[in-house]
Amino acid sequence: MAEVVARDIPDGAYVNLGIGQPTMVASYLRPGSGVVLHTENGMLNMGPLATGDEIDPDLTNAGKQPVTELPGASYFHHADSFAMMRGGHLDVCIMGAFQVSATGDLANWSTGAPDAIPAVGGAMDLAIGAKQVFVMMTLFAKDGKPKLVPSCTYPLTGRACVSRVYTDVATFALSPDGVRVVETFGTTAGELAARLDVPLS
Amino acid sequence: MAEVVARDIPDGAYVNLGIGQPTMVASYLRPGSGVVLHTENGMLNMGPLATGDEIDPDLTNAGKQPVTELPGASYFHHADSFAMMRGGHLDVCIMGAFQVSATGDLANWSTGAPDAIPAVGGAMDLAIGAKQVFVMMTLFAKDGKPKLVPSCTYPLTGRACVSRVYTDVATFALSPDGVRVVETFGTTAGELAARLDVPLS
Amino acid sequence: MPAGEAVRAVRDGDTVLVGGFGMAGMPVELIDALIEHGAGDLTIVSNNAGNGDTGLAALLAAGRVRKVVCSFPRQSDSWVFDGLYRAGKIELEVVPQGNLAERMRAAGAGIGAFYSPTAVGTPLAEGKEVRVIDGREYLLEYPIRGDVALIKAHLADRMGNLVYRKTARNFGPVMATAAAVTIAQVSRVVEVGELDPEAVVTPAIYVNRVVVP
Amino acid sequence: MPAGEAVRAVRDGDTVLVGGFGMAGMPVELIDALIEHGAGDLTIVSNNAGNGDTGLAALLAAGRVRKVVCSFPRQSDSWVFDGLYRAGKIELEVVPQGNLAERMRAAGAGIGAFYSPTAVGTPLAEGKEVRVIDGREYLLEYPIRGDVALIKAHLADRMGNLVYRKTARNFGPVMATAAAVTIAQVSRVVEVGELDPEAVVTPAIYVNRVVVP
Repeated sequence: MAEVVARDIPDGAYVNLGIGQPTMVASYLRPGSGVVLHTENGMLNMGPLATGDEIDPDLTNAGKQPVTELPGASYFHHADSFAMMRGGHLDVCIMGAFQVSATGDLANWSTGAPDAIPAVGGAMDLAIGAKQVFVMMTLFAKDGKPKLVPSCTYPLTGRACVSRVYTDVATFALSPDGVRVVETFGTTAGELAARLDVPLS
Repeated sequence: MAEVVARDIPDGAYVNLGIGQPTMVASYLRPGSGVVLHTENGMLNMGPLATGDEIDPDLTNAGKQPVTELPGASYFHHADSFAMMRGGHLDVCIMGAFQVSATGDLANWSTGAPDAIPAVGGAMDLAIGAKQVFVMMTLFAKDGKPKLVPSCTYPLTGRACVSRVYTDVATFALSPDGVRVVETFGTTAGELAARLDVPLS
Repeated sequence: MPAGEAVRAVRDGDTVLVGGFGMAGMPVELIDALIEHGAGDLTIVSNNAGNGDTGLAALLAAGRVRKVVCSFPRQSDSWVFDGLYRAGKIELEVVPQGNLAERMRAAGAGIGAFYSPTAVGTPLAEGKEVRVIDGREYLLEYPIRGDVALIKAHLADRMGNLVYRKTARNFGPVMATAAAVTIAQVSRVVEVGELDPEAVVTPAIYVNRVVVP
Repeated sequence: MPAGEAVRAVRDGDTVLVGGFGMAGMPVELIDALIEHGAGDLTIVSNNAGNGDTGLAALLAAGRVRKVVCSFPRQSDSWVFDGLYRAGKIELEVVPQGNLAERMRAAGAGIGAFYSPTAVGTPLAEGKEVRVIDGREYLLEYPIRGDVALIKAHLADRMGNLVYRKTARNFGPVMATAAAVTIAQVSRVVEVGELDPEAVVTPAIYVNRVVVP
């Protein structure tokens, strides 16, 4: 999935990779693509995860893992970092999700369980800020229910913000015209249409 | 007048000196006072006017005169500079004025003449931002009219913002309790009271 | 200045801004001194709500904190906060990280309030004023001011100018502008003139006390 | 990139943000190229409205500017602007300098509008929404966005990261964030890795074209 996402990132794009699965996209970026990674905690041109002697407690990604710095990097404080995100300057951000609606609503910060401790981090800022929001998720939850839905039942992170959904069985493009199947993996658009409540084109 | 003003600036204060007469206050600051000068165009710890080889077109004050840099200086962009001013971080700013009202209203940006081209610069930001606003002016205009007035007739720069007025004949302290004569030069409080429409204490 | 003397600025009931994103930029020695100092009934504004049993978590465990304002309290090792929260012993205000940073910036910059694009249409929009500007919805957000900010920087000069190291910069420069008193913990103090004026991140005007642990 | 090629981004009717405070930070060669380029009906946002007969003043004299948004048009040598204004040939919006900077910052930061403490009770408050917050009056101010920003920096690296020199920094970093296309005139371009990442003022994400005159 990470490889499929990486293929869709334009050369030279400024990209924010969310915590978890999206961080794996970095490994599939073509060398020389000129893609620049942003991390919300105040850095552009972040490098790969740090190992051994490279580990520096003052240099981490949004998931608080030690990372490295590439030549041409820059550091800035949190208000500047989120101004960059919220001002629409990032080309792409990639996040996980619990649910995505056919109209691009994103739910990825809370399951809405009554006893859960709420925690949002930068997800809502990323959702509304990047020019394009890509989601990576399995298409079906463990109980078999689809995660691409007519309308999210989980609490929203952002409204009408997702443009692409990358899943284990297919990639979808979302737009005001509806949901389009871009590519399938080991299944067909017909089979997907039968299992989803969302009209596909 | 500049000497009197300089005496009232506390050691270690962060101070903005307006264009014109206020810039002369710098010459009267006690060496070792630790007073740090701010200039709105993005610098703290500005030094004296530059002369000869010191002149650098990239280093000017708010009046666009070449200045120098003292050790411990810092540079920042315009939004950060005005955030510093408007956020109430400067201890004192010193400005000229056309009129000051008994309640501390300041008029110093426009005579209100119908054919004048309006121009405000940073005056309105300074007026509302500094912890204390000191005004330096002659007490009477060329036509003999007082410039410390019950209510400004010129367009306002800021409301209820001036705390001290330094003039050629007296220094006044303004507060919600009224106008107090702090010191006179070659005149008496009684003589001033006779010439001003403002109750003095 | 010794850390213990510096944190005496904190009084019961204060709002304290605490820098750091995870451990990067976390002023651990200042927090330890604050625990020692004993001020209580505090509101803590920080990105997280403490990890493990030290730093912020120890301050929480000592019962000194009435309320936490943060973006992400829940972490794998946030058991101290989790326990207090589930026991109803601590208040929580969850703020999207960008609003957290921008609301503190607004406090430092004299902005009365601002319309933010974040959280529109989500549960965190509840109770907030909505305004449509140029066809897009925004939420009205108010400044977050601190009585005291505790931050960590890399170097200070003797005037209080600060530079940071890498992503440990994070909330420090914003918090320094948003508090009445800013206390910076640094690795080392250098002479005035040793820091490059073009590279100073927090000008000395924002720094009241410097501590070298 | 040659200046002439870079400024082709400017189209008739555009809003162009022009850096500089007086001559410090003024991108004179880019303005000359813009005059040569010929785009007209422009709105120029800059602190001043041109000095003498060169730079912005020459652009105004060439009849390319419909409106000027600035804090201080009137100067001892602003005769070109003065003449056009008195002849009714140019519009003027006077904006307090802090609002000018903050409105462009808001544009770059995705803020929909903000409540500003400046100009309350003055003639420049006319027509603006007033709001009392915590007992203090504020005015609602909207973002100023540019189609193109023309700025001057000191050095760029090949990615477009910028550093400035002294008070020539002024409006450059803010304007770079507020325009769809930012063109920076610099003294010299260095290799990637030569600028200190801690001292970069404008990250490359904000810079679209770099010109060495």
